[in-house]
Amino acid sequence: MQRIGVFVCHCGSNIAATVDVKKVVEMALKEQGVVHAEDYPYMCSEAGQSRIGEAIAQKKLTGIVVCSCSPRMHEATFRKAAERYGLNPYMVEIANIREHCSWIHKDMEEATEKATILMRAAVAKVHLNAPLQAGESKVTKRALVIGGGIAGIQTAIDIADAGYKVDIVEKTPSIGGRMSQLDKTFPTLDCSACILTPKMVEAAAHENITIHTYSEVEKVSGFVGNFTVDIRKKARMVDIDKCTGCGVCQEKCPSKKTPNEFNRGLNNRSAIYTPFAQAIPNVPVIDTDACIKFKTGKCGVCQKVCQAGAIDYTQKDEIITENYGAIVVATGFDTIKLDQYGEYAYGQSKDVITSLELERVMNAAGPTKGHLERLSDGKAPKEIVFIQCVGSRCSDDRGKPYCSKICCMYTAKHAMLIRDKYPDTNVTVFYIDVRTPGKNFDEFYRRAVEDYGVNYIKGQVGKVIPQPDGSLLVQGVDLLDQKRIMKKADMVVLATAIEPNPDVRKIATMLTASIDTNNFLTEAHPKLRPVESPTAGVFLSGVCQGPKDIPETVAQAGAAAVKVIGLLAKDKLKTNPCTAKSDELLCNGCSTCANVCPYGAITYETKLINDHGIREDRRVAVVNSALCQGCGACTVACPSGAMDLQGFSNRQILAEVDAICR
Amino acid sequence: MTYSYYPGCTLRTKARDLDKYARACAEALGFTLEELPDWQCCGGVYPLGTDEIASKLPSVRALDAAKQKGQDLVAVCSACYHVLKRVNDDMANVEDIQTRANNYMGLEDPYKGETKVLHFLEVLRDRVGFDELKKKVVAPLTGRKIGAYYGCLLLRPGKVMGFDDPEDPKILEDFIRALGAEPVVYPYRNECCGGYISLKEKALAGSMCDKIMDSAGGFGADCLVTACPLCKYNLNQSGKLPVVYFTELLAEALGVKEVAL
Amino acid sequence: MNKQAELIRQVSGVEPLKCMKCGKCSASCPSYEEMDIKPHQFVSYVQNEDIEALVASKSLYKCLSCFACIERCPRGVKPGALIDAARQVVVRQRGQQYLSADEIPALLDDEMPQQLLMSAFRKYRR
Amino acid sequence: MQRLIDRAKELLGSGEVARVLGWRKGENSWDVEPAFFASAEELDGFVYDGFCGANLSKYMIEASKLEGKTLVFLKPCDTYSFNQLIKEHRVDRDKAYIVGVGCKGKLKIENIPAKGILSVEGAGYPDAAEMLTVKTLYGDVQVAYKDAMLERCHVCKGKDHMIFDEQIGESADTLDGDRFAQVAAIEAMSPEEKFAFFQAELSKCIRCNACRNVCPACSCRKCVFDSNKFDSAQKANTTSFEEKMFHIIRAFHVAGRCTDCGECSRVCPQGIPLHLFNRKFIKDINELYGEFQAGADIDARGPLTDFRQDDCEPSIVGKRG
Amino acid sequence: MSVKNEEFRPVIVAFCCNWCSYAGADLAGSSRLAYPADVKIIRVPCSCRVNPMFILRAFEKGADGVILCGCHPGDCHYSTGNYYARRRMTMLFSMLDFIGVENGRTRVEWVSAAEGVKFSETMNSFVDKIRSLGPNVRLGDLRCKD
Repeated sequence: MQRIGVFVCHCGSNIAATVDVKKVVEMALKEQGVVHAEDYPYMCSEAGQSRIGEAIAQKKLTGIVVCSCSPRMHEATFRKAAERYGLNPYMVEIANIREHCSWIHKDMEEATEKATILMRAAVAKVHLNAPLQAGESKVTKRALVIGGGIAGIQTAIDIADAGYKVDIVEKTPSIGGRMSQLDKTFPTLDCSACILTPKMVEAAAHENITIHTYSEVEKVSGFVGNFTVDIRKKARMVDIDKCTGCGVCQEKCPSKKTPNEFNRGLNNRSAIYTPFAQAIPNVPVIDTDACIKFKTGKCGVCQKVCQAGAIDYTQKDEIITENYGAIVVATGFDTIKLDQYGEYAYGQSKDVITSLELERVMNAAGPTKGHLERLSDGKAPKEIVFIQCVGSRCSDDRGKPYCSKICCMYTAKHAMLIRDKYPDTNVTVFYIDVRTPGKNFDEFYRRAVEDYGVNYIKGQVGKVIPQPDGSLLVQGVDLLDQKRIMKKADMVVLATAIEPNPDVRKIATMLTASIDTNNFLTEAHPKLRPVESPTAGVFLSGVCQGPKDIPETVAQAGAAAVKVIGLLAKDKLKTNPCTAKSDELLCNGCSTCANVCPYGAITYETKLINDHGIREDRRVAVVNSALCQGCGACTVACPSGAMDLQGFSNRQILAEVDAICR
Repeated sequence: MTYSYYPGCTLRTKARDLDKYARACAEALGFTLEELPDWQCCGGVYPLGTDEIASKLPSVRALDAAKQKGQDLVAVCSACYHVLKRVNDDMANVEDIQTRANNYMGLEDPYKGETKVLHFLEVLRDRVGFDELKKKVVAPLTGRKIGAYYGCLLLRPGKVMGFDDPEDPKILEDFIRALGAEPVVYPYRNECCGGYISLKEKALAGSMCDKIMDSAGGFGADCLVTACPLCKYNLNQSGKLPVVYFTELLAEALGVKEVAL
Repeated sequence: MNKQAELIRQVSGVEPLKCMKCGKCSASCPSYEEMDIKPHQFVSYVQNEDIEALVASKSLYKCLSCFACIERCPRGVKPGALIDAARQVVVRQRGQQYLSADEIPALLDDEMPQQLLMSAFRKYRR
Repeated sequence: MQRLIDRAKELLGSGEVARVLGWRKGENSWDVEPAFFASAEELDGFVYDGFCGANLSKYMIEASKLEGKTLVFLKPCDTYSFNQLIKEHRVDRDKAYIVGVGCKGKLKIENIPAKGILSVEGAGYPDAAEMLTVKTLYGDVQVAYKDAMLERCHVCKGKDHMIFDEQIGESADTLDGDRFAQVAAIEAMSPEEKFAFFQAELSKCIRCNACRNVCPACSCRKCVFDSNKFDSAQKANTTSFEEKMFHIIRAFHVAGRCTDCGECSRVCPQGIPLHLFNRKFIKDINELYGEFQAGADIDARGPLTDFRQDDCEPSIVGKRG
Repeated sequence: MSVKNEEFRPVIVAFCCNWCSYAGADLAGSSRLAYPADVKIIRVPCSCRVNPMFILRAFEKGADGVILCGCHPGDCHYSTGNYYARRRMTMLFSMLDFIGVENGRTRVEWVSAAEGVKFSETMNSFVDKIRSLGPNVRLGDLRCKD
């Protein structure tokens, strides 16, 4: 028989304002096995915890129930406290009377009644709790960073500097990411390449960093401290060790009609290519879909011209398997497709472009060599219109419900750069709100208006109307003047919403990391654990977690690195003891449980079983508690009830059900 | 293939051509339009008010009649198509309208939006296929530069109509191409002609139609094609370019124009 | 809540609070310049329960029901449905018809399609 | 029948098998029971005729633990159960010598509408007659063989053996019904009618556990209803959980594993159509997740230990009408 | 049993997976999105931990409705748990429907950690549904004696 103590937290007035905590204490004392109950303003405080300790000692408690906030908030706190005072931490149960009760109900009587029932359910569960011991697992002192943009690069450098090995897996032929496509960066107008390239070089040269470009994560298994990852190294068709990066192959390649991804398809590239001049590694890849040799078997020009003999048409994809202790996701973003926004005439006119395309147009290495030109006729635009929030803040299914966060600032940057370099060109920005929270951000935007004469008009654009003469008519209203605006423009730039890289869903699934409805990875806690995923050992860096600019990305990248370092610094980790366990006497050995186990944690052994005097060899299930993550799929699959989950046993859950339905 | 056919009141009067050409073309293309018996006028505009039931009933009757026959329901007039499709959407998805309309109708087997509503153009695109249509053309309209005028009713609201991309539609252009003519894409092809407002505000409708005509003319169109009698009427008031029904063009290309009349 | 405002909200099925005041409806409206109360303002009039002004507005009869505002609204608000509901409130009151029987003959011409008359009647009269 | 006995004697004699698992005559000609035969002499009591409905697969669980091979006679439908047991590692294929026997449909004595039955003639194998002659205290009655058949034979899965070492005897096609007709009829009822139907049927249950004991899928060493894992052990009280839910849980536990052998209904002393629960699951599985026959393919994943990413949502239950 | 609907306070058991739906319920709480107190949540590690026995037991002990919430398909913390739960619950609900228990008393909803609003809306609509169905008598009474 358990001796149970019940501790009811006021949480200041968060709970006590709606739940009569004294009444809950009174009701608790009526429960079978409850030998102690008390309330306290802040149970989670040092004083609150020591009261729990005193009660454990004085009343010889064998189990405790804390009626407080969500177990997701403080279960760990109270378990640690219990352990400190000599009680097995798994003899603690939380009744969530804040998030699930006081915060959502107004009527005191009703809330108190519900809190009482939740308390009873927890008491009923504790009656059946058993002390559990956490096991230990080793930590592989190596980290994986998925994505080689600025987020991934920074995370990798920080981890590597602390002395741990890091691998970067990058899908494209070079690291650098979105930032390498940018021309200048706000709010200081540094040249993007000038600040990024040194970082890329640093990562490449770092003795602790291994970079796998043109590679993708194929499969992930294991758990925190012990991940096993299959990485597909796609066939480059170019020997990375032999290639000198001379570039002759690209020059001579006769297939030059493939849209250049790096320049957002604004010009073409050869079939053998490096995405950009500063690419790391500076080794081209052959796009086999475009390559004449691969399509027809006839060509081989690159092989002929390569003095280093680096071209190898026989290369095959290679799968390598590596072990890691921690994984950082830094998969970044792309701009949304604008197929559904026909009213802005993107796709109908070449002179309607996205902001990212404008970055390439303004970049000296871009399709126009940095000259601001209309892509239709190469003429210099005299009137440029920027349209904000294209696909952002849209609750319909065409766009994204969130604010993309970076657009207000980069548009101010673009406007300013254009006005600075081409004073004859007028710039008009149609905005809904100008959002500039950030150090020196609003000042930056004001400079665009005050010093550079950028014309900001409040009001979303209704339609961009291509004119027979090749110009564009922008139809809008000035909401402040209540006036219809028909603005003639030579070029229209759309501040297109950003969205997480589409691959992230696949990666999140492999990592069992949660993802929200917008495909952003979910953090373990929105405020207190912003760089950790809820899945232990998986960390988040950059825009994969939510829209952010470069400074924020770099800050988060560093934070993720610190979390990784903190993990890799440990030699051993405590494992979750709430794992499945099979009762050998009941097990049929039918394999049904193993069929549903996502971790391959269940194996079968033939054992000599003594079943009430009958001794026979039986095939029985054995759970590897280091692999088991405690989902419980096996427990339901098991027809005989032999498989049960510690900490969430059948009887414990049934006791909760009974208490609630009582 | 046989379709239930809802001509609508305008096709019985001022827009007889639209109807006759449609029937003749259907025959030439090997499908049958079977006119629903006792159809009633759709009302010309879709009643936006969520509490308007009575004005939706003529459409429900037509839709249910098609359901009884197990046929898809085809309309040629943009307005009829618009009203039928939206009422059908209500009947399928808006529980309140569904219940109340069925109560009015007193049907044994309640109507729940089962009928598929098709515009004649959709039949051409999705059932006949423009490639197939192209093969049946006997008198290609080679050399003609035709601007498609969609107007509002075929396209919007895009989610309910599901007819084509409401901001950058293609179906009429593909249709024009199939007939051997050159489609002229111009940005005002999905802007409003003024609609019913031309009854009292001729000038306003006129200026809207002028913009459309100017834009189409500017991009080189020598005539406009439409599916809507009201659009045609309004555009004709502007008169800058000739306007024809799409069925007329089709009949011409299929060589059944003379037969039809 | 004002009864008429509530009625308009119900009949239109529009939730004015969804509006983020971006003005895309007005920017899309072909009748913008003809209207005294602009499409993006419909929402505020209903929200502020200033129904008297709204139903007196000539915008009621300038809206073409072209659905451009409904199509393009990024928040799913439907200003067009709102103004149509306001118009309904007016025409449902006896004698409040925008088109009187006497003025019709003068407006007709030979070419005018049935559809025009039907829709104008629906929009302007009870 | 004689061929079966001869072959069994041969195999016993050669030492190929250590024992034979078959059927033995009971007190009356229709009372047939499963039995092990260890010698040629014992085989004199062996019988195989229209009353040998019993599925012997489950007995192979125990036989697998014994020394040497066991010769087991399996009818076509029994082989599904045997396969399923192999898949679940409950029987040892190497310990079985399977003789697939022909089947011309099996009989149910209760289906013969006569009183005071003394014997039934014409049920023999392989020479089953079209008409059975039933001798009763009150004279002879003629009953069509077909009319006395078990329900399951009317919806027979086919006369192919899924697994065997050798086959003996001819089969006859007995399928003349729609396997899911009754399930569909119940599905079409109103909730009130459904409830009334099952309440009436389940009220008859005396929890004798015959269904559980005969079921080849209910092969757990210890049933959850006998263990304390769900606080459900051995409560006889009529208001308790397992009394009401026993049949639903049992059906759920065998869902995706039940081969629809029909033994549960055959042995129920109260005549409850228990197979309806299993068939309901089978029908749902077929409709929602694709045709599946447990025991047909040892390597196929069971439908409840499998999934597709685009599986229907549970709300489909309310939408199917 | 004749309880008037307005007085009827149903007993509703909600099984919520720890990673998504329980967190969604927490978010509903911290966002102060009310739903009736009739709903009592039981935390399970994953929707696949929910044994049909638990649901039947709840009904037997007097629950009027049982709802299971888990991560959206594809987003399960354990990769595949909710896919199994989906099939199991489809089967169970179908069986309950088959024996005449109103289908509205059982529900599965996928609620992510970010969907506090959805959690609250789901619970509100579920409670409404159960209130409209009235007290659950059938499962408590499936096997009648005498």
